[in-house]
Formats: sequence, structure tokens, C-alpha cells
Amino acid sequence: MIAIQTEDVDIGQLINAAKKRSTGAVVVFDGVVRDDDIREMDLEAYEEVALKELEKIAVEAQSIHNLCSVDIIHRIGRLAVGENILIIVVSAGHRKEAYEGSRFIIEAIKAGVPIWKKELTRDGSRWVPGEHAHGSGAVKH
Amino acid sequence: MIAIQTEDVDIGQLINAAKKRSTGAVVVFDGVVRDDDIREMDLEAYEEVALKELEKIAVEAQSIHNLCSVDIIHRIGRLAVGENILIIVVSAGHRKEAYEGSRFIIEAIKAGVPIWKKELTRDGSRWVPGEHAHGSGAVKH
Amino acid sequence: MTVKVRFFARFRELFGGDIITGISPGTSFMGLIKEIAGKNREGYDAIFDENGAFREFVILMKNGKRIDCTSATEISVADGDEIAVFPPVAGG
Amino acid sequence: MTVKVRFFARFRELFGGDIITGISPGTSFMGLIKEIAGKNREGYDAIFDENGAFREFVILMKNGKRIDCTSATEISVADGDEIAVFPPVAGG
Repeated sequence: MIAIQTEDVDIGQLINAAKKRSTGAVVVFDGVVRDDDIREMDLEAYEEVALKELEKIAVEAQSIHNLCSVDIIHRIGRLAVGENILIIVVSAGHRKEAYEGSRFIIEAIKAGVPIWKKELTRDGSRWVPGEHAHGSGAVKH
Repeated sequence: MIAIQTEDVDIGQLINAAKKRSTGAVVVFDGVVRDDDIREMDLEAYEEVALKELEKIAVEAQSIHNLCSVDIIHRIGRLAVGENILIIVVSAGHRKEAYEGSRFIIEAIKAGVPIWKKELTRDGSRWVPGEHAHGSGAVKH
Repeated sequence: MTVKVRFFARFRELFGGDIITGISPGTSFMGLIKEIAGKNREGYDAIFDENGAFREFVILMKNGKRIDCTSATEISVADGDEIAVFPPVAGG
Repeated sequence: MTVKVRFFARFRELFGGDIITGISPGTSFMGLIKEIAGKNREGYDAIFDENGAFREFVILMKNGKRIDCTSATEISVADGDEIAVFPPVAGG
């Protein structure tokens, strides 16, 4: 399941579905709204493009890291502190592949998928700066 | 929660409990019985010692990798293909700490916690060789 | 000939999201954005520097593919194109 | 004076788990294990090599702490000690 959606997902169910006969390790990454003195977070995506990029990243991760399965659910909309933002579930034969595949996916998302976050603080709001703060003049993708 | 037990756990519940105000990332490792042409797996532990070592590893991981929380549940007894063997849930402010803390824990468990696995195949059984196949003459611990 | 220009995040707040606009044949990517941005001083300054070049962090897409800012003057837009302009991504 | 000797995994299968045994004062770690293992040819061969030294992979513990195989002749066991002998761990 690759999705950009407002709804949360049941991680336990995703883990169960990720298990294949050849699965020896499942790694879950759950990105959560952290309380950096904020009330809530507002997430926005260039949805059609972001979804395609998530699908591409999933295929790449699966092939490079020999994964049995990949799920990526990125939430958008208004989220409270503690809510899930991004859930990545990967399964693999062995732990090394599962950890590295999971990490590959989150780094690729941070680097290039058109999604933005705005933190709503007590007295206003601020856009979260990207970790890769360069535009197309500098980015290889 | 640090435990060696026969019962399974609800990973979704562990994830929820792992979220603190300062949590930005939760990483779950779920080690699963892989179908290496086996029917089931039998797990055995030197329980009192293994539990103490898991507790020590959790404390170390928390301090080295700045984790908000650590859960380690290692199951023992008879497990079928696809069942959870080991569940590690860590939470941290940021993803790097969460991934590295999780990996630190699994590697430490593989290296030194007195737990053994026997695979039950169609025609017999075999003990799973450890990844660190040296006794106390060689191991630094 | 019409194209859709989409702004996201901070730029969406400045320009108000999607803009559908008529263009004349041969309009360059750069020309199109300048024309739209020119109507909004704050928006213009967010995207272009004092020399009228795209600010280094600005990301451009044409039909879902990234466009190098430096080639924006050479690339022309065609009927039905979807153009996107946005600041650095921050998903995950 | 009694001690408890615990075997795990393959060694448990060979020796049958926990053994509580009386020892005489000054018995070394090595002496204790050899005495128990000597009653079981297959078990003895699993733990000791042809020179009577612990096989390289054998792990020893006294009261939950690892003991270096090479010092097993010098270390003596005392009343109430819990000794453990096991093959390489394979948890996780």
C-alpha cells in the first residue's frame, strides 16, 4: 500500500500483511508530530506527483534492498502532537536488508517528495525548512 | 517493557505507549520465523541471565542513542512460521537516533544474549548456529 | 492556449494555489512565472532574487518532472502543461 | 557443598538440563565440568577437544557472568554457585 491520505492506518495490520513466507524481519518507521512547542501541524502535498514519487521510491528500495514488501503511507492535513505523519513498513529475509531498505525510503522521501509541513505554534505558524534546502538548480534527482 | 515470554504482544499498543512529547520517530524491529523449509521453531533461553542482559542493553541503547523509550520482548517456546520472535520498539526525537538505537539493540542481542533457536524441519531438527560462533575464549563482552 | 500553474506551501500562501492562465505560443517557463509573479511583489521577491534569477532554493516542475532553474529561459510551455513552483520539500 | 550446573540448547539435550551436584572444596571450574561431562562420551566430546581443552565456541558462566575458558582451571567453584555451559547464542 502506497498512499497519501488524511486517515491514519493500523500499523499492526500492515505488519501482518507484510509477512511473507520468506520474511525474517519487518522494520517499521513511524514519523510522529513532535512537540517542538507546537499545537498542531498542517501537511500539504503536490499529491499526484508525490504519490508517483513514493511509488518509484518503493520499487527502487525493493529492488536495491531485496525487500519482500513495502508500504508507505504519508498523511496530509491537520495533525496533533503524537499523531503519525509517515508510516513505512518493509519486510525482508534478513534484518540488514529491512533496516537499510527502510532507511533508504525515509531518506529518499526527505530528499525529494513534494510534501510540506507547517507547524502551528501558540502565536502563529512556521513552515518547516526542508533538510535539502536547495531547488532544482542544485538537486540531482 | 523488557520481557522474555511465550506470549505475543500487541505492537500497535507498544508504539502508542512509546510516544512521548519529544518523540519524532518510532522504529520497530520485528524478527519473524522465516520459512527456511521448516515447520516450526523452538526457542530456549537462560532466562534470568538473558533478561538481565536485555535490560542492560536497553539502558545502554537509551543512553548512547538518546532514546525516549525502549521495549524489548523476546519470545521463547514453540513458534510457527510467520510468528514474531523478537520485537524491539524504540522512540527518539529524530529518525537517526531511532534507527541506530534499534540496530544497536538487535546487534547486541545477536552477539551476547543467551537464547537459542532450534528449527524443526520436516525430517528432524537443527540448532541455528549463532552469528558470533565463538565462546568465552574469544568474545569480549 | 492555457496552462495551469501550481504553487505550494509558502508560495501557495502568497499566490493562492492554482492559477489557470492563457499564454501566447513560445512563452518560456521563466517568462510565464515572471508574468504571474509580477502581479504580487511579495510573491515575486520570494521566488526571484534582485537580478531576476530564480532563488537557489526554488524548485520547478513541468508536468511532474523537475526542470533545472538555469534552463527555465530556454524551455517553453505548451497548451495544457502543468507547471509547479515550490520551496524545498519537507515531508517525512 | 553443592553447585548447580546448567546446560543449554544442544548441551542441554546431551546432558539433560540442570544438574545439582556435590563438590569438594577447591574444585576448579574445569574439574567440575570434566567430572560431569566424563559420564557422557558424546557430551564430553561436544564440549572438550582431543586435548581436553574447552572447544573454542563453548561459553561458560558463573553466577550469570562470563568466564574465560582459559582461566577455567584456576577458577574454583563455591557452595551455591550456578555454573552454565552453552554453545554460541542465536537469539533475535
